[in-house]
Amino acid sequence: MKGGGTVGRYTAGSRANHWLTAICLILLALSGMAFFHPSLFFLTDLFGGGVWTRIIHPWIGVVLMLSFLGLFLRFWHHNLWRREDSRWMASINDVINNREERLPEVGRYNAGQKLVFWLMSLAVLLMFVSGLVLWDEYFAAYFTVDQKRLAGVLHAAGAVLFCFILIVHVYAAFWVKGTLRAMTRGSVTGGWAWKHHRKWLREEIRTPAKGTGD
Amino acid sequence: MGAMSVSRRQFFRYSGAALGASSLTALGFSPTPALAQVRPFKLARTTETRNTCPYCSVSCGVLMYSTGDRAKNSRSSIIHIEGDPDHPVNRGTLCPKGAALLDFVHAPTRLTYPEYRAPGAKEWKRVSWDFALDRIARLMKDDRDKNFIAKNQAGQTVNRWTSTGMLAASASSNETAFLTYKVVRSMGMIVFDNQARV
Amino acid sequence: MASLAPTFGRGAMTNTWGDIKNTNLVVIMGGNAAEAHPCGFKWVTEAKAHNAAKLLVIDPRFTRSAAVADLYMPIRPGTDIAFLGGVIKYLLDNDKIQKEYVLNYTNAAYIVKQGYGFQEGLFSGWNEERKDYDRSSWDYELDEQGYVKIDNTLTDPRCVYQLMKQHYSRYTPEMVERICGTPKDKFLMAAQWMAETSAPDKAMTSMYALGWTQHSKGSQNIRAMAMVQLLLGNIGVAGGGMNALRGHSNIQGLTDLGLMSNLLPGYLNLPVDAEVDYATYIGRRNFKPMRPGQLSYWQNYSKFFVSFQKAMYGKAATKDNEFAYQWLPKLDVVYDVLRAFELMHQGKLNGYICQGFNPLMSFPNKAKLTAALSKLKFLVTIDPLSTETSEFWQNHGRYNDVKPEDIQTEVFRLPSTCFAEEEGSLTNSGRWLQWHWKGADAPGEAREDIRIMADIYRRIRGLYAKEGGTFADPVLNLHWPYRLPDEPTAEEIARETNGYVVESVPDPNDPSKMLLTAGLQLDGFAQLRDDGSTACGCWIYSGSFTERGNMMARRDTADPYDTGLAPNWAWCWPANRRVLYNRASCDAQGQPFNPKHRLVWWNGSRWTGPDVPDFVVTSKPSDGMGPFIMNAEGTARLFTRGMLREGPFPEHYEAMEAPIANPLHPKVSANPVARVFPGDRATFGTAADFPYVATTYRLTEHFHYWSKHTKINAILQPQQFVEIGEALAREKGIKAGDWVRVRSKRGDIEAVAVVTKRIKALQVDGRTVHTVGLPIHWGFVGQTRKGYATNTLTPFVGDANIETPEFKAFLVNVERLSAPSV
Amino acid sequence: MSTLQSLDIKRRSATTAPSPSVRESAEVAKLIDISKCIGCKACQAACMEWNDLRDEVGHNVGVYDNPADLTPASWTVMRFNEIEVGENLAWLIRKDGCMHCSEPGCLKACPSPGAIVQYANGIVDFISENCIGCGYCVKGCPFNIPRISARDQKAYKCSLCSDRVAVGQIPACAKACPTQAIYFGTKTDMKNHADGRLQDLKSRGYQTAALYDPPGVGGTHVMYVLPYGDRPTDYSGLPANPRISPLVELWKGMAKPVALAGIGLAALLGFFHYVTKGPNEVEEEDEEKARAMADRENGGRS
Repeated sequence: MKGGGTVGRYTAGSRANHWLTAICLILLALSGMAFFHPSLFFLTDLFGGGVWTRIIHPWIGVVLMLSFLGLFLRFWHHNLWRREDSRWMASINDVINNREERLPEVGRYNAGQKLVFWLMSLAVLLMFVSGLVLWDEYFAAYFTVDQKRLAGVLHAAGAVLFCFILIVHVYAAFWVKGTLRAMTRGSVTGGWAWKHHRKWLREEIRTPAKGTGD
Repeated sequence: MGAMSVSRRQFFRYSGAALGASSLTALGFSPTPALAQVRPFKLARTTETRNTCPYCSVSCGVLMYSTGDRAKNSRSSIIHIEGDPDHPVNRGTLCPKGAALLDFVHAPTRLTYPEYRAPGAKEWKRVSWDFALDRIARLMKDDRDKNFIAKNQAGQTVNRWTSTGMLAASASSNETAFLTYKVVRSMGMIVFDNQARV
Repeated sequence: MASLAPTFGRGAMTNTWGDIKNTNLVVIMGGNAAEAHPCGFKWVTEAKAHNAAKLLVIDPRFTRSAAVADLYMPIRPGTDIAFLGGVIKYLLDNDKIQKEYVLNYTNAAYIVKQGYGFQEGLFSGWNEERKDYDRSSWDYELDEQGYVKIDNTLTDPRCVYQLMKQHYSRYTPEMVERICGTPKDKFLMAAQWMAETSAPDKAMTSMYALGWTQHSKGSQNIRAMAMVQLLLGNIGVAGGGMNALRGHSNIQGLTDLGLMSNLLPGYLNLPVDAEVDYATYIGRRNFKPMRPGQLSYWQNYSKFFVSFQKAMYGKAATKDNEFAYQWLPKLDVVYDVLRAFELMHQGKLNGYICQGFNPLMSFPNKAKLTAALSKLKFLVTIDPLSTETSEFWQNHGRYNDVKPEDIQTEVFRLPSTCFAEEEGSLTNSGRWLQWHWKGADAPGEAREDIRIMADIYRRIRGLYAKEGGTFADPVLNLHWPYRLPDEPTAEEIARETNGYVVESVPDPNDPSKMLLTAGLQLDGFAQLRDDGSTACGCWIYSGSFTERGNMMARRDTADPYDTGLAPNWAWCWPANRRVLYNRASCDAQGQPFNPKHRLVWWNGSRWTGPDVPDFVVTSKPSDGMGPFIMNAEGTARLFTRGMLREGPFPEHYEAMEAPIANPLHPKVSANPVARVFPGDRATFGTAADFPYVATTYRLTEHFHYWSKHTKINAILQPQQFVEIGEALAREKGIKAGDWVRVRSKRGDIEAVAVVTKRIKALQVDGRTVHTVGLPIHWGFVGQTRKGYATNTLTPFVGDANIETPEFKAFLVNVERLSAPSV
Repeated sequence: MSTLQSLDIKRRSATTAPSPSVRESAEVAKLIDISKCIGCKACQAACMEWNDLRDEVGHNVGVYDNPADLTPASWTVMRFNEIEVGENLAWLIRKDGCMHCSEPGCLKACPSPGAIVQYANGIVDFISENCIGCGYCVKGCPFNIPRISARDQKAYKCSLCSDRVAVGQIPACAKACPTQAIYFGTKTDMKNHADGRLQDLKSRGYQTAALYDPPGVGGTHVMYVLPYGDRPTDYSGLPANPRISPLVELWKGMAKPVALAGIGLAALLGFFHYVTKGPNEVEEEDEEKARAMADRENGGRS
């Protein structure tokens, strides 16, 4: 914890990696939603029309996959499930009602964040694989039409899952004030850490070398 | 065509406003894409000519459609051939050969100028009609003059020419055939046949 | 056609396409109408759909015609006469003939000369030395007035009926199965179906094509069916007939116009050496009626001939010079295409002109053809397309393995227009002359055939005029009445073919009137005269372009009696009669046998009906004139006298290359008088080396060697293949899509194998016979993938009468290849 | 030349609002009578010629079928199959191509507005300029018809010659067919005609002859008369009971609005959570507690 009362949470690399992933996801969501429902087809104009959207969307998916892989490798070990995570989950009502004082002490990530992480990882994998099966321009010959139909359903289901996670993720960042700066400036205030991730704050204080986060 | 694509593009002009619209769109506002429009009927102003399929002896009636209206400055090109519905035999139908006659008319292997192959040569040489026909006439006359048989061994007048022969076309018109007959027989040619035997 | 004329009097499809809808039974044998004539086949489907007709297909292969047939049966290639002989026996044994018809309209009752006989495969008169027949015994017994003796009870053992019965007594159903491989029960079913049409109000139509003609006994194949049809009373009736489905769009026209070695236009004959003058020539052609009261229309031969000569030589043909009779070449032998290439091969032909013809692909034994063409001094090809023949000297790898430097032939390739770029008329299979119009200009420098031929002639004539030369008179005096001598128009020539009046002829009954007025077009051949006052290029075409205009350009679709004849559409020879011999559709009293499908009838004062009566319209039924007016007998011939070289009745002979010896008479196995040149005997294979029967054919996706130039057809059938039955494929380890080599004594080809259930192995004479199918359409120029000329394999042997090569039955061997050689 | 609007549209792909459809027109149908078909491929030739399509010159792969399959440039192909029925051989030849379903799976699957339309006369047409080339139509089709072009990545199939039908002509294939195996008219007329054909076939011993107008896709505007009506799959794999795949139904059906509503609801929930529960903010006392913790842990090192 620095003298200014802040704690380093994410390195510049992590932040860039996160935002690349985020941009990809937003673009994928916009372009994907365009195909998902006719009422959103107008979104293809953001990408230069339907054909360009169809061409770009899978390539963004490839970038996302690589980018997300980076995030995964950086953070997977912080997201291993611990006993207190289950207790935290059991008290989800308190989380929603801003009664954090009733929750167990949280490490670097709380159970909700971990859930987002794993669901996100699962969704990315699902979207990537099903997307590949649907990517006719290059892979039409490798899959049967029934496999493609299944892929279509899974891709759509995955997309919905993605949207839910994204809403939770973004809303959480907006709702829990002081969170956003972790991904913009790389650091959080001590108070934020004390309130939401006390266990992590303690560890950070004990091993200050790590204080820039990762 | 051109005019149509412009007007279709006009339909696409839902432009920047749509870009700004966000959640409203999800509630049901939908942009207007081009409405369905079938391909324009491609024969609308072509010139129709009646003909007969040149293949088999059913001799189906065909209608040939060509571009242009035969104005002085337009060179017609046949763009479509289909069956003549008035024809009592084919009643507008055609077989796979007849239905593909257009590709016969425009076959890349259509010949467009006279060619000559000299003895022993490996390639064709483009020549003029005059060169080809003069040479053919000369070769034919010389052969006839040399080999014409006026009398047989028994002394009977036979007046035949057996050293040059001809195969006539089984798809040429009766008029071509009769003119060919006159030319060939007047020279006494007798090695003369057509496709009827095969 | 050389079999229909001896039987009925004219060599042409008797009925017409649209009339097929009136039939009760369609028999497709010796052809494959669905594939080769799909739009004509339409009328078969119409007959099935609207006249409850049945379709019977008899073919070595289960064809696309068979795919929609009610009954299909296989037959070994080259055994049609055995099958049809069996049918004749069935009809006679079961008395399933149309008796009134057979008695009145055929020569069944005619008495045949003593001396005629048949033994051990040979008819009487065989000369072993000349390998030919003396045909004088194949004729009728005449009475004192020169008329044929007849026995209307049909019991005289020398009458045609009894001789026929005796001749076909050997063709039992068991023998049919033994020779043809067709299961006996199937054969009997076919015979029974045909027999049902012996009822006077039932008709059967025979649709055939090259499946019958391309045999060493092709004419007799057709004869056999013609006899069946006569016994059933199916000639001249609606929905009946012998429907020769001609291959090319104007093969009928070219034959009508006599573009054959031995013909003059309108089926007149070129004189032979012995006919030293006009009197001798015409004296042999008096066509005196052989029965009382018969028309014997060929009696007018001299009118047709003289009018033709006037069309040829105009003013130069006069009574004094025998109407230029001596300007006609005289025949010593028939110079058919096989002989032409034989002469070429012997180095006896110096020049050859191929107008729209690709003989290198069309005639048998490509190796021989290439050798023959290489001996020419010059070759001229006139074609809209690049042909293999024009490039016979070019090396195309294995497909045409020649050394150009060794070939000294000068070759000219002249581009002509195609159908779309010219006008004129074509004669279809049903004898309709139809006019067509020009739709666009020819590409590049291509010129119309008429102009090319005119130009060649004009240049040669110019040389004769300038330099003189051998026998220049006919060349210099050829009648050339065209406004632009270098560019005659189709219309000018059409008028000439129809004929016109040269000198006015006053009406003998009223000298103030003219019977014929000089300069006018003739109305029809009835106006022709043999005194030089009329000119007519082709007498049977007279009526096609009259003072009323171009009759061939008529487009009236009306068909008031729903006969399918469309009588005012275009124009039909002879005299716009759509169904030949249509008088035979009525009984002796002149009333239609089948009131439902009437063509003509006697209305008490004249013959009338939807068709133009093929008869003297005022001849009362009681006059007894026969319906076959071109025949001197007035009847059709079950027994053809000496008109065909093999004999008066069709007899089964094996193909020149056959898997078995003829079970009927093994010593005379093949046709003894087939056209074989001595040098070719060595190129025939035997069953020991070449155990499988091969047959060549067309596919519906292609037309001979033209459509491979068109992209669409190339897409539809892109690559050469051969068809092999499943049994043979199993034996040889061949799977669909494998490469195979097919070899005959004359060469070999490689192609992809199509393995099929549609070609069955047959049990023939106690052994299994496999058939290999060889589609013909590939070559080394065009849009399809390159392929071999199928005629690399075929034997150089022809029919005895019309010299058609035997493409439908010969022997090959087959082997599997791991990959093609090229 | 341009029609500024078309009033005969029954359905458009990816369009939720109703299409202009006030103009009435009779439903048309193409009846393919297999009992009359001779497999001559005139329909294929006429189709290529009229639609200005030229496929590759292919290879023979051991069968008569050529081209071997439908392609972007071959909108119809003949499929040949040899079967034995009792002791007799049957050569079943089927003209394959778009069936113009009343409930088209392609249209259902298509995400691009107006890329696939169904006219009031029943023709299902691909409007290629709206096609984005995603290939969803391929997945939606129960008959395996649309093909994506490698050249322009757009989907192609038979248009039932909508351009000809629009001016009162019949499709090129139907016009060419030499044996009236392809017949074209109103759907009612075609069904009546088929009745007559079935009677004829039954009289010739084809007891199971049937009309193929599969109800699973709401009927089709291309129908077959099948001589062996009880075994459609013998006709080179004609599906016995075609319907839009349940997966596609799920993917393109109710799932979409439900999911969309779900997502909207989730966003809304967030919004109401925020306005009811307020933000989760860090107070100054939290900062102090953090500093206290730091001091405690580090013993004032920082």
